[in-house]
Amino acid sequence: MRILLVSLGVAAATAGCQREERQLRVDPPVAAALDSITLMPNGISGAPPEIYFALDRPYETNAYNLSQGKRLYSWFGCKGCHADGQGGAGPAFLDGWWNYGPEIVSIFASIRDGRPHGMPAFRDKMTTEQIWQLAGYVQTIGAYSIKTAAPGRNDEKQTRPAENRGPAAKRFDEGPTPIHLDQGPVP
Amino acid sequence: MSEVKPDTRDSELAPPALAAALAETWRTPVGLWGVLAAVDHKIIARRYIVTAFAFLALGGVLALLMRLQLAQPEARVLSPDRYNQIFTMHGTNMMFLFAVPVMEAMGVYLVPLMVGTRNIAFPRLNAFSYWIFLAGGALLWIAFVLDMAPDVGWFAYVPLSGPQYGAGKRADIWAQMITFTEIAALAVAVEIVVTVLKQRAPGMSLDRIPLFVWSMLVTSFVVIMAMPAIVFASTSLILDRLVGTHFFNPAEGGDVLLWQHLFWFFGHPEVYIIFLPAVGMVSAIIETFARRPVFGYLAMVMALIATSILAFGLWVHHMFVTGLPRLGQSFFTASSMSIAIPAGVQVFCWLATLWDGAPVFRTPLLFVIGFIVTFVIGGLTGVMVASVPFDTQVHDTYFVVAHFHYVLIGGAVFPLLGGIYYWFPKITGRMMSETLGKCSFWLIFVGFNLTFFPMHILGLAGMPRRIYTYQPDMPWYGLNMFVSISSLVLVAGFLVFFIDAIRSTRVGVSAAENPWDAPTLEWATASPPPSYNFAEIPVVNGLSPLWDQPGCLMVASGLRTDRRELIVSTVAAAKPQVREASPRDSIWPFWAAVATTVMLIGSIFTPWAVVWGSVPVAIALIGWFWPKATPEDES
Amino acid sequence: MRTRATRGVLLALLPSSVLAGCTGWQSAFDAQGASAISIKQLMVLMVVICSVVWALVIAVLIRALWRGREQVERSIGPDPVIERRTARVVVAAVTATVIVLAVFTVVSFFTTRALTLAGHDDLTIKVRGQQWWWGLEYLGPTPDERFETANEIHIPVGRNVRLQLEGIDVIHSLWVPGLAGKQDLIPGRRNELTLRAERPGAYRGQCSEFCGLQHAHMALLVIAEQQETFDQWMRSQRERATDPSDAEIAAGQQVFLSRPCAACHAIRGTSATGTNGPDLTHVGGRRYIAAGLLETTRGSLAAWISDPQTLKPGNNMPMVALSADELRSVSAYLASLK
Amino acid sequence: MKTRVVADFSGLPIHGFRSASVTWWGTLAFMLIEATGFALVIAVYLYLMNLAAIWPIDAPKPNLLPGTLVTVILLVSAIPNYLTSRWAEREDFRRIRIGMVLMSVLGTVPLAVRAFEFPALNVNWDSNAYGSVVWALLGLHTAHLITDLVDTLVLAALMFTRKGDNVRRFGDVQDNAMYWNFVVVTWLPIYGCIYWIPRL
Repeated sequence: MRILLVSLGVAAATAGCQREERQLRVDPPVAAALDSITLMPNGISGAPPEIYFALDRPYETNAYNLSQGKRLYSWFGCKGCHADGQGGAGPAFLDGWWNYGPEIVSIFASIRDGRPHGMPAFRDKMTTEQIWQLAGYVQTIGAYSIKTAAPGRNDEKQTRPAENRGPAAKRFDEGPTPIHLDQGPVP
Repeated sequence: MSEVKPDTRDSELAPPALAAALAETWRTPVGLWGVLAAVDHKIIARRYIVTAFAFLALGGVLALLMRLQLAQPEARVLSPDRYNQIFTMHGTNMMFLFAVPVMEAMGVYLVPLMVGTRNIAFPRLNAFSYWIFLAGGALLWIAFVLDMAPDVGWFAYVPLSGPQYGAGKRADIWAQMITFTEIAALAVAVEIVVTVLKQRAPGMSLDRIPLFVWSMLVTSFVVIMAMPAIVFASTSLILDRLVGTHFFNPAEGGDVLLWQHLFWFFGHPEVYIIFLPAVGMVSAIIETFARRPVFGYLAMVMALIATSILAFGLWVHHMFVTGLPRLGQSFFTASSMSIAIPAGVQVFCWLATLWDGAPVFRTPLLFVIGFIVTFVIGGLTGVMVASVPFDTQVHDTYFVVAHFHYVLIGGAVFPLLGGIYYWFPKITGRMMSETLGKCSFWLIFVGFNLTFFPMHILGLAGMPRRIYTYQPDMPWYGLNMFVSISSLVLVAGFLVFFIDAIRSTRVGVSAAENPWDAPTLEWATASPPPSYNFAEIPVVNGLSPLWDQPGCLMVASGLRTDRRELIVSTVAAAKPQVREASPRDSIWPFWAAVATTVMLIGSIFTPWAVVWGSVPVAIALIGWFWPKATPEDES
Repeated sequence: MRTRATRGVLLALLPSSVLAGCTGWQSAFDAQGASAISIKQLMVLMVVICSVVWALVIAVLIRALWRGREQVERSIGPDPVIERRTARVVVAAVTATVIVLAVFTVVSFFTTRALTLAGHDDLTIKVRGQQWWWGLEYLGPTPDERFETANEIHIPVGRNVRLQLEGIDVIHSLWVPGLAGKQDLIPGRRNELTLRAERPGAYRGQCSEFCGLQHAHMALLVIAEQQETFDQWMRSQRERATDPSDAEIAAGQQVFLSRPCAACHAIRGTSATGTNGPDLTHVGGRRYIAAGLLETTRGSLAAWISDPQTLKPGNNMPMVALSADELRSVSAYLASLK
Repeated sequence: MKTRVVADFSGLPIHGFRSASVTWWGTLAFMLIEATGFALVIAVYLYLMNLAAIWPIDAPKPNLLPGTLVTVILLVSAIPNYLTSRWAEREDFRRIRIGMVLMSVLGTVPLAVRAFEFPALNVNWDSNAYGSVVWALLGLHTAHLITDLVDTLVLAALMFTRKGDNVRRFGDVQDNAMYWNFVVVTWLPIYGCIYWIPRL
């Protein structure tokens, strides 16, 4: 009984710590290591570097990183093409349809290196840490299940329910052209 | 135990037999069951007091950590993130987990004794209140240990605490912790109001109620009127964060200042919720140690009531720099200044009491003298910040930090410590040490003033509040170092107090019924009081019953001993109406608290927790109120 | 023992630090602005009267405690004659309290009225408080006379300057104690504050509403200068950034424009047009960088760029991986932007 | 301490109604708490309305039918509620049973209609601040409806057990009736706020 309680406590502690911890500074070697992802040859899916798992996937589960990602989403003009996830010139995220797969590493690669059909590369505009934060947030927009760490609504005009009320796909009105086939991968 | 004969009257039994019969009827079971099911107001209040002092100690550790960080410019003892959590925790902990609960707990312990009844009204609600309070405190501190404590200040201003800028569950934990402590406080307020209005000893008409009881009554009404504001505010904050309502979103018709209005509509009366019970303690202590009734009883009561009414008319003075219309600000300047009048009335009456009295310099009185010296400073700086132009220069600076510590430590903690020294023999049956008491008083008094007085100057020198550090080129270094070192003196004083209190529970000199020759009813029973408080219900025909007939207590007989019986009397004249039953111990308040805790914590994560969580709450409440076949249910 | 010795030293130091506090460059008692001066007068009045009141109360308290010392017996019932006399004294004291409070209320009301600096506004500046720096936009009569800067407000001496206060993210509060009382910058609301410096000088201010991780490092500087100097400053601020004068600076510009810097900062006259961070067109001419954190030197610029999260943890400037050469040249470039 | 017996209370009753009952005062205190809560939310409603350029914000006016229906049912229920309370005072056990069953029905019906009130607001809680505050008002009152209904149902069930015929239960019935009156009375300003202020 006591062992159960202790292990429960420890589990809660570790889960809580990582979800709420604010890692304000990433050491340059760690940042460099985070940059070396491996991607499948077709650009869809791949594997993040070992250190990403060693850090316990901070950009998917940590509330602070996700909210920083949300800040970057509007700071770096993502809304111009993707709106609040509804899409526009660029594909939507809310429909849960990922042209390059739902893994964070694909999203990271899309932001860092750009993609055909108009997605620019942000390699020279953002740091690796920022790209990871943004990728984590973008993944949250189209998440299939609710993340406890997902951000709430912004203090602005609301165009859709906030990320923490996901999963987004359920709440998204796909409209007349649900999937932009022309924005997909190059065959 | 032998079978108790039904309908046994106290008049049929000789004193030892009467005591045995009452002890059997009113006893709290032993063991874990007894701990969880206890409803005796003294047991609950003792738990409440000990828990609140534990939170005081924890909050003090936080304060020390902050002083360590601020002792030097650009120190790196704490990260800004940890510092923000710590100052938020310090404020929240001291206000919601120490000051309000400890004052109410003193009321829970003393009010039934002072009005001459056998248990508080709604004793099971009282038990529930303690468990909920404990759960709220645990929630906050466990979150702190997990590095997810709130970091948005004890005032949690939106938008910083809102959905966009308050990442994670930190602000939700703060908001829900508020709900826990407010439920606990509201429950106690209801108990105290009903106890004072309906359970007073026969003959204790309104003009014979001890001043401490008056202060608890008035405080409880302030709690009832003020706390709903913060419950609604914190709930709407969680709603904004969790389900996307727009109460505080200006882009969708909400308003940022709405939060501040709601918060301070509660937040300012909150100060008086802490201060008024302390005022009552001061009156009780002065009366006993000046050895005469407090001068101007009616004026004192009127001052208490006036304070409680004015307390609701000055919340805007926390918002003088938010750009509200000037006319409104002038009104709030006038109302904020005017609350100094009832405060002045009370101070003058205490001075008059001491002037015409024959003071005995024991530790409780020392703390009260320390209270007058420091509280007057806090009150006068309060008058200063009530002025709009003055406030624009000192608002959110260390001047205000100094001001409210003078009011809250000087105005509330000093009387509380005096009160602990004063009532400790009643609560534990043993005296605290006079030597250690004087030692702790002087350390606390000197340490407090050395710590907090310089903060006035720091504020005027431009040091804002809530900064985790400052730069070396600011001229604040010397004073900050001085303050940090002085705080060690203050801590030493509290350590002596804690050592004295813990030591005295075991080795203190045994206390008689009335060791201080005090005039009020709590001293008319054994120290510590038996579970039934009074073997026979006292009858009162004066303001100072133990002074009016020294050595002899007038009582009434005719109550049953086989069931928990007490007297319900009329509101104004306290004429006896009913021999009402008081509920027995029950495990259900504990289960109800557990169920409520699960529901409230769950609702931080999903709104559906309110739906599924309310089912166990309902079951627990039905179990609580479902009649059991006990003598108390007879009619 | 050591603590006690330190305390002794500190006690001796106390008066001097008190004086230092009152003459600091962020002190409400070092008032050089019209509002701050009239508030200071009010403060002095109230502090003096309140000190007298406190002294009187304490004197009565000491006397009360002293005279009761000899009495041994508890007074059974208070003497009605003495009670009546005491009542008269208490009523008199309460009346005096009411009078003092009324005086305070009236004086405070008239000071508030005087703070409304009357008449025309010579200059309007939009101040945008954001985590954790101050964005400034000088509004001229025509659009091309507008310009952006950050964290350092220049104003002409003896003229009323109107600050339009906007909270961009959370609530901040603008407080320059030497010139005026504070005023909040609240999202969704518009506040104004009028400054008028009576004497030239540099007045430090600081955010005084808790605004998150770096609330402690959100300072600004108000520089009041004579009209001619001010006009000259205005003219130079409207200019685009100077072109690189040597190879190292040119290389620095190249680094700035090709690395993430340009995504958040603007330098007028270059392709850098980011608006997430402060406008850096004339950053080399400002006294401080990072909202009052460090004095502007090439070295401090380099230190700041190389590790902003150690100097100001949690701020929104990311740590960009630069080589030593890149760091050297980019700091040279920024320092050259006078 | 010596004691001197100066009064004998053996003749006092062991249960009191209304103001002689502690529970009655407790109910009153809780009603004061909740009334303060209602008043505050109404104040918030008026505050937000005062700030908005047009009211309701970006939404059609709420439909009157379900809300008015609830109002009528609640007002009608006040009559059997009063009667039940009277029967409880007269300790008329048979009629109390009838009254409690009636009140259980009359508590359930408005709750059922209430389910149609939320869509009739024509705005979602997350649309804008107007939506948030009307949902809060309606939600808060619904919580009170549910609480009192559960209380009524439990009491009604108690009336059909062997513990029902007890003066203490009759006191509980009275307190429950008083609380139902409170739920009815507080609904009126909320009804006016939600449905009629936007039509002014």
